[in-house]
Amino acid sequence: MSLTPFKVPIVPELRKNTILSLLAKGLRTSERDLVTPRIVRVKTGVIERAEGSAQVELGNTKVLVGVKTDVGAPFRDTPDEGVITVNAELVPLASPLFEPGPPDENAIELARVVDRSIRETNAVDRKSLAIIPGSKVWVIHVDIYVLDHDGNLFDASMLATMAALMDTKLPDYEELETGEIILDRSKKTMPLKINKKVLTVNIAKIGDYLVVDPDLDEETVADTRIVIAYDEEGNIVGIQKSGPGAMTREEILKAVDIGREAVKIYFKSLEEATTSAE
Amino acid sequence: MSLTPFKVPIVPELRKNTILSLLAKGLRTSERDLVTPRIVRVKTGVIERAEGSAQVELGNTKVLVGVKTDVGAPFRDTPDEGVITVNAELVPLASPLFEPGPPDENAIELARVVDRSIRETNAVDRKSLAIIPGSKVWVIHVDIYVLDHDGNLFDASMLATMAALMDTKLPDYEELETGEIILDRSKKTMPLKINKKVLTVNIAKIGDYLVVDPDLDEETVADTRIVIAYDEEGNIVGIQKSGPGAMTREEILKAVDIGREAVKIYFKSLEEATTSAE
Amino acid sequence: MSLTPFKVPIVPELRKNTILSLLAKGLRTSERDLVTPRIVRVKTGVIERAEGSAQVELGNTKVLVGVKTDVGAPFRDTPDEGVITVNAELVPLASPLFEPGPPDENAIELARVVDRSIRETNAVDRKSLAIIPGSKVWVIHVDIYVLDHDGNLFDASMLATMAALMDTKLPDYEELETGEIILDRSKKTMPLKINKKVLTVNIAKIGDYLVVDPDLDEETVADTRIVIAYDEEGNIVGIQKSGPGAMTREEILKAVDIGREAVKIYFKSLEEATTSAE
Amino acid sequence: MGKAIGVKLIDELGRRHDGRLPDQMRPVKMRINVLENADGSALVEYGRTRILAAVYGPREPVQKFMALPDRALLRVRYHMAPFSTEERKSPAPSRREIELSKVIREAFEDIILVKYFPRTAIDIFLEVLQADGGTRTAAVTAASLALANAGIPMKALVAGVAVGKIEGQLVLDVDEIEDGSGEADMPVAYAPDIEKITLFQLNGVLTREELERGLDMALNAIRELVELEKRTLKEEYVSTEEV
Amino acid sequence: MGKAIGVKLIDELGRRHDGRLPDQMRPVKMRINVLENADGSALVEYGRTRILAAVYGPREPVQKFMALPDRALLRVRYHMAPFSTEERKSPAPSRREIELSKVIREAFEDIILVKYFPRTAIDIFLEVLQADGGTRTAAVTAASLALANAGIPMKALVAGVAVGKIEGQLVLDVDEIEDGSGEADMPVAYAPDIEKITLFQLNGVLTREELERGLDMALNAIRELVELEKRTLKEEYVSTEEV
Amino acid sequence: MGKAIGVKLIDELGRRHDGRLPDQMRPVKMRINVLENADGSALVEYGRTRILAAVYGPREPVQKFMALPDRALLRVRYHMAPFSTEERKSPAPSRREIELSKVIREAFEDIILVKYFPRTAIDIFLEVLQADGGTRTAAVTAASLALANAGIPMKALVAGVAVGKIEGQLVLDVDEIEDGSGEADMPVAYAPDIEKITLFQLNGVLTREELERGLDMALNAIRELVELEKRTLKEEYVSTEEV
Repeated sequence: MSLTPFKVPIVPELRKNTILSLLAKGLRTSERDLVTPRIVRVKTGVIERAEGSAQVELGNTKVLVGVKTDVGAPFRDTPDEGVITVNAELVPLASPLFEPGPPDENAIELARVVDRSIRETNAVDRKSLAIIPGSKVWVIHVDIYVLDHDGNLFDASMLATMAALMDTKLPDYEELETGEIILDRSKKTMPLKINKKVLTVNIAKIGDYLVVDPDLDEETVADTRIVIAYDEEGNIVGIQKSGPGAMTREEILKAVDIGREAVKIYFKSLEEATTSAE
Repeated sequence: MSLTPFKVPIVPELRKNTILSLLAKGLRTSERDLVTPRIVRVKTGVIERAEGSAQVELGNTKVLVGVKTDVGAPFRDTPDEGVITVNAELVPLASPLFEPGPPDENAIELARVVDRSIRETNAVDRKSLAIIPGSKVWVIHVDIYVLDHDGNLFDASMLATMAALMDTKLPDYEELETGEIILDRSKKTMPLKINKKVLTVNIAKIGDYLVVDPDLDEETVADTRIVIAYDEEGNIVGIQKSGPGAMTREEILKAVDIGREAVKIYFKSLEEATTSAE
Repeated sequence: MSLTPFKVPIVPELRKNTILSLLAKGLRTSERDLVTPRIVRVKTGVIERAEGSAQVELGNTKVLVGVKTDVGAPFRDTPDEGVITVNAELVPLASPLFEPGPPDENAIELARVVDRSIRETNAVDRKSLAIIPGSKVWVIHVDIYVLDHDGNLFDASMLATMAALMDTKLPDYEELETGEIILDRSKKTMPLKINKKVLTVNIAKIGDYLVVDPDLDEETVADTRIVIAYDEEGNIVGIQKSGPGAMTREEILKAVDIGREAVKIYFKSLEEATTSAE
Repeated sequence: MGKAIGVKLIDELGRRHDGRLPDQMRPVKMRINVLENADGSALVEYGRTRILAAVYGPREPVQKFMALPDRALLRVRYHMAPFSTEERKSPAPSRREIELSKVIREAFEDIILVKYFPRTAIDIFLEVLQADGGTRTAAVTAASLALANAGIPMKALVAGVAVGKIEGQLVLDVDEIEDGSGEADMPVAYAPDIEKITLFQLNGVLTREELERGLDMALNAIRELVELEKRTLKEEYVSTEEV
Repeated sequence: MGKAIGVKLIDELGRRHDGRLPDQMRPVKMRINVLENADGSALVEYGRTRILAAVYGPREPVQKFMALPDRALLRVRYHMAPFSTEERKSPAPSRREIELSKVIREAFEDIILVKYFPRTAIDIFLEVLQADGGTRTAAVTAASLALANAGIPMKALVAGVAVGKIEGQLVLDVDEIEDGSGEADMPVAYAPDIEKITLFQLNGVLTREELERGLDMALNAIRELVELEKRTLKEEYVSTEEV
Repeated sequence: MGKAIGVKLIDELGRRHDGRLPDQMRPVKMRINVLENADGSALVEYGRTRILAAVYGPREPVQKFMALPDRALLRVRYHMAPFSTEERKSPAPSRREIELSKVIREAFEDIILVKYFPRTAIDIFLEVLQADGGTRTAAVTAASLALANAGIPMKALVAGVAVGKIEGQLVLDVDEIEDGSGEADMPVAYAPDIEKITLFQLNGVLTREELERGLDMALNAIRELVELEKRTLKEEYVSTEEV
């Protein structure tokens, strides 16, 4: 069941007015224009013992993603494909708004949006994750860990996930005569096969303005938000309207166009981080 | 743990007095005598994609039962028998008294009373549900879904369950050389083997009166209730005193006799629905 | 997550003063000196249908331990060893402080302290619990059931666990050609192989005093507590500081020495119970 | 459940597998004041079936919003110890335990004088220490004793027993072996002093005539059980083996 | 998910596997007042997809601390009956159901005039009785009808439909077979009278041009669906099969 | 657990598998102010073991009924990230995490001046980002720093370290490989300025003499760790590798 959040901070009307009057001048409280994300920092390999990892800072928002791998059974309808799971934890360390407990609807939505972006584009080649087709495949666990929440967890999580997957190397293994697979996690050599890179752009509608990468203040006063996933060719590979409120047809199409430009900045950060890491 | 319900509607004393003074004249608020159930409507095949289904209306009480089937392992102590599970959901759509969440004690009691009536009489021939005795058997899931609650969920659920089981056809299947069973749910041909038809009659004690098929108002003011299951020969195949309060020896025996007559009305509705459906 | 208990009975300052002024004279409310446990009663074989059992009374504290056995798979990293699990239930029957529900942090700590004492010393020979090394081993379930809580659940539970394990006899079994193991629980003949006997001594620090086997009043006013496990040779085989508060280096070392004497009393009770039971 | 196939459960002389006659109870033991913390407590045994009962209250409800303005809130937990059964039982409450907690609570709602204690809670905690058939009815007996021991005012004492049908014959106080291969099991709880049946279930098939005969068999036995309860409340401990 | 490999889902004449044209809805049925207890209710069918909606409220929130000082609390539960799917669905809420409950709630937060009812709760309960694709959008339609049936004031009626891409072509109102082998699925909810899109998702890959075209296909269909809603609110029952 | 069978963990020169001497810590890093939202935060590393700590409070308790009239409520969560361990750890709290949350909370109950803040809550959230032995003691160190960073008044700073026994020898600050094949593991937390041991556990077997020697080894190391804490609170970042 989903409930109207009843513990959100109430944003003073004044704050909203300030934000709106800045937007009318093309400005934002964080000193950037409407279509530019905050400063992005991507770092891979931050958890040495994980098979892959990345930390992303998007302004003051900080997200850590770790990838662990295991050997398991494939799904019955895709016997020759590996399995990828995405889980998100909004740990209470990250915000006074988060409480300990199982993932709530926000964490689940976050994980599922990231999951679909990867899955629908076959971003990670799942066929290459079969070890013994029909019985043993790689299971890739992507765990999104939010460390500091200052808005726009979507883009930060997607970027960290993509970077962590690109950072991932599968452990060496030995196949016993019994068919059992023995992992040697001390040696990780085989990188994941990445078919496609996918990132999202989160755009908030505040009054009549569309702003890229809203910070927490902006999210709180926003009328609604839309998260759009793109591949490197600019195809639209996933969308989620998130948050109460509505948009017009024209606003959606405009957001798609704004996002397609903005995502290039994220792709650039991703590329710098993943090539510098080599 | 079981608690005295602390959120039940409090029935005004006046209401109880009205009901009692009518009963003294042999009448009820729903314009029927003490031993006659409300109008019963039974319809099978209401969920086309399920293997079996039925909807029952008992006055304003409405219950939907769907049957799904699967292939699984038998219980260890009955290796050559299929498995039947009964589950009841009191979904919040059905009553302001129901809240979302896992089945509470009322839902569990309802499911278990229905389950025992079927199980103890071997109403569904469980031996005929073995596919490969000892390893693969049919698992029959009976899901009771209460849609509108105006009292006497027991009789409505039992009737809908029986009708849905009689409506059920197992999917075709293929046995692979590996012993695996592949279902083809697009073809359902093989009906369940029904050994016995079983229905219940719920009788409320209000003051010194015993009334068949109490509606919600009557249940709320009742001193206690007894639910008695019968087969078509009039054998008693299950009983549950339900609700706080007590009965005398004589009241129980009288209830058994009243119920044996009343159940014939239910059996007639069941027969009409299941033969007309052919 | 762990919270400061917010429903503990508040001990009147007066009570604490009484306890402290008695301690100053070397006395306790239960009429014993600081280093002597309350009267201990150990009885084995109290649950005839269990594979092993024991009831311990330590003053008014009463703990029942039952041992059940099963056949299961070994852990992957110890394929030729049996499995021992320890679980503790603080059932609401035992104290107005206990509420129904899954084990809380106190129950979990209690079980884990007992578990470690057994595990780290290999008190039960786990290798002797392999039936078919690598695939079928004995699983020993130790269930601690607190029946009456008047302080010091640790020592009572440890003593009852040790006595119940010494009382345990594995059921006879038959190995089928398929490798399946069929138990015959009506015959229990094979005792567990006990490598080492281990018991704990719980010592409370109240003001500047260290007292052995605190009762509930003493635990409630105690500054902190330390639970020390010993084997029969007087080795220290486990320690847990439990409860808020701190100790000095000297207090810990003193507690270790006091406990080593006190544990002999417990060992004597254990021996009497387990030899008389033969 | 150890369904013993092919084993005769009643011999040609009408004796049951443990030597009892059809209308004979297993040895019964009752003891009160067995726990220190509880306001009332009792230990009841029917043969190897052993139930420990504790009663707390009337006391303030743990969650205050549950308090009822005109009566005491009754809370009942029927729970099986993990070691009470043939195979270890998970301590998490099963669907069966949830149902039995409900029917046992309902067996006492109209017996305890709950109107005397508005805004309070009365808690009955029942632990099955060893299960060998008839646990719910022995639990009712134990609860009745523990309530009386706690000084909770009741309209009357209650006791319970199950009647079964095995190999076509009605038998009193079925144990696990009999239950496992029986054709019917009918647990009954009854307050003889006010002639009220407060718990009544039937699993299995009976004719109208068998039902009546079985019910009377149960009520007769319960009258004796309540007499034992009364003696126990005076003497603290009673055993039919010693009689 | 019944991914039918090798089966053509659109024939050379542009007809879909069930004979529909690309921009054609399945037969739609709408009915209100289908439940007695709920303050408003509706049954909506898109082909074999069947959704039952109930609305309760404005009423006091079950948990009072959740009450909002300046508006009604909205609670939405999208739930699938265990028998609604090909393989039995566990009744425990799945991650998918939790997400869909959220996006459907958010589709109505700005539509219902929640400011009129401070300190109350409005509950929308949606049960998928049979699932054959498009359940979340049919659920939005059913919720809109049930809200109107309950007399809850709204800025406008809302309806939903999904557009899919299969075999390179955009198609309206995808069913389960089409969804299973489709390249994209785009559920949309829209309130035509105020021109607001209140739910919007895309799973799969579309070009900018396809997105715009698909969106317009959805909005056109929704305009008709909302007209059907209006007729249903007058006539209680409407079916496009009968038209 | 990577129990390396047959591998010598201490060589003939007394060097451990990573080259350390028996009483030598792994390289230690401490940093404060690592998070924006928390009132205080710290990142602590002992070798590859890495703990992130956040402190919130004193603030109103989330559930008001938990507020204590005479002191602050302390809430501590020790939690492992799913990717922190060799095999993925389920994010649901394990029994081990529940116990460690308790012992860490108890390590601070008497250190924080909780009487200064009645009716409030102080929350300590500890995330194990990477686990390589000694996580609970490094977590205590991180908590101490985060508390100080949040300006919560304490009687003294606390730090923790574990002493192990491997191949018959006492060693400081055991890592996972050593722990996996060790004979004993003794985590200790200590506040040197007031000479109080606030956390103390022993898993495994020690003689009386070893216990005393091991304890002193731990206390000595903790004195140095608390000095590092003090430097960190001044300089924001300290690393023993740089020294």
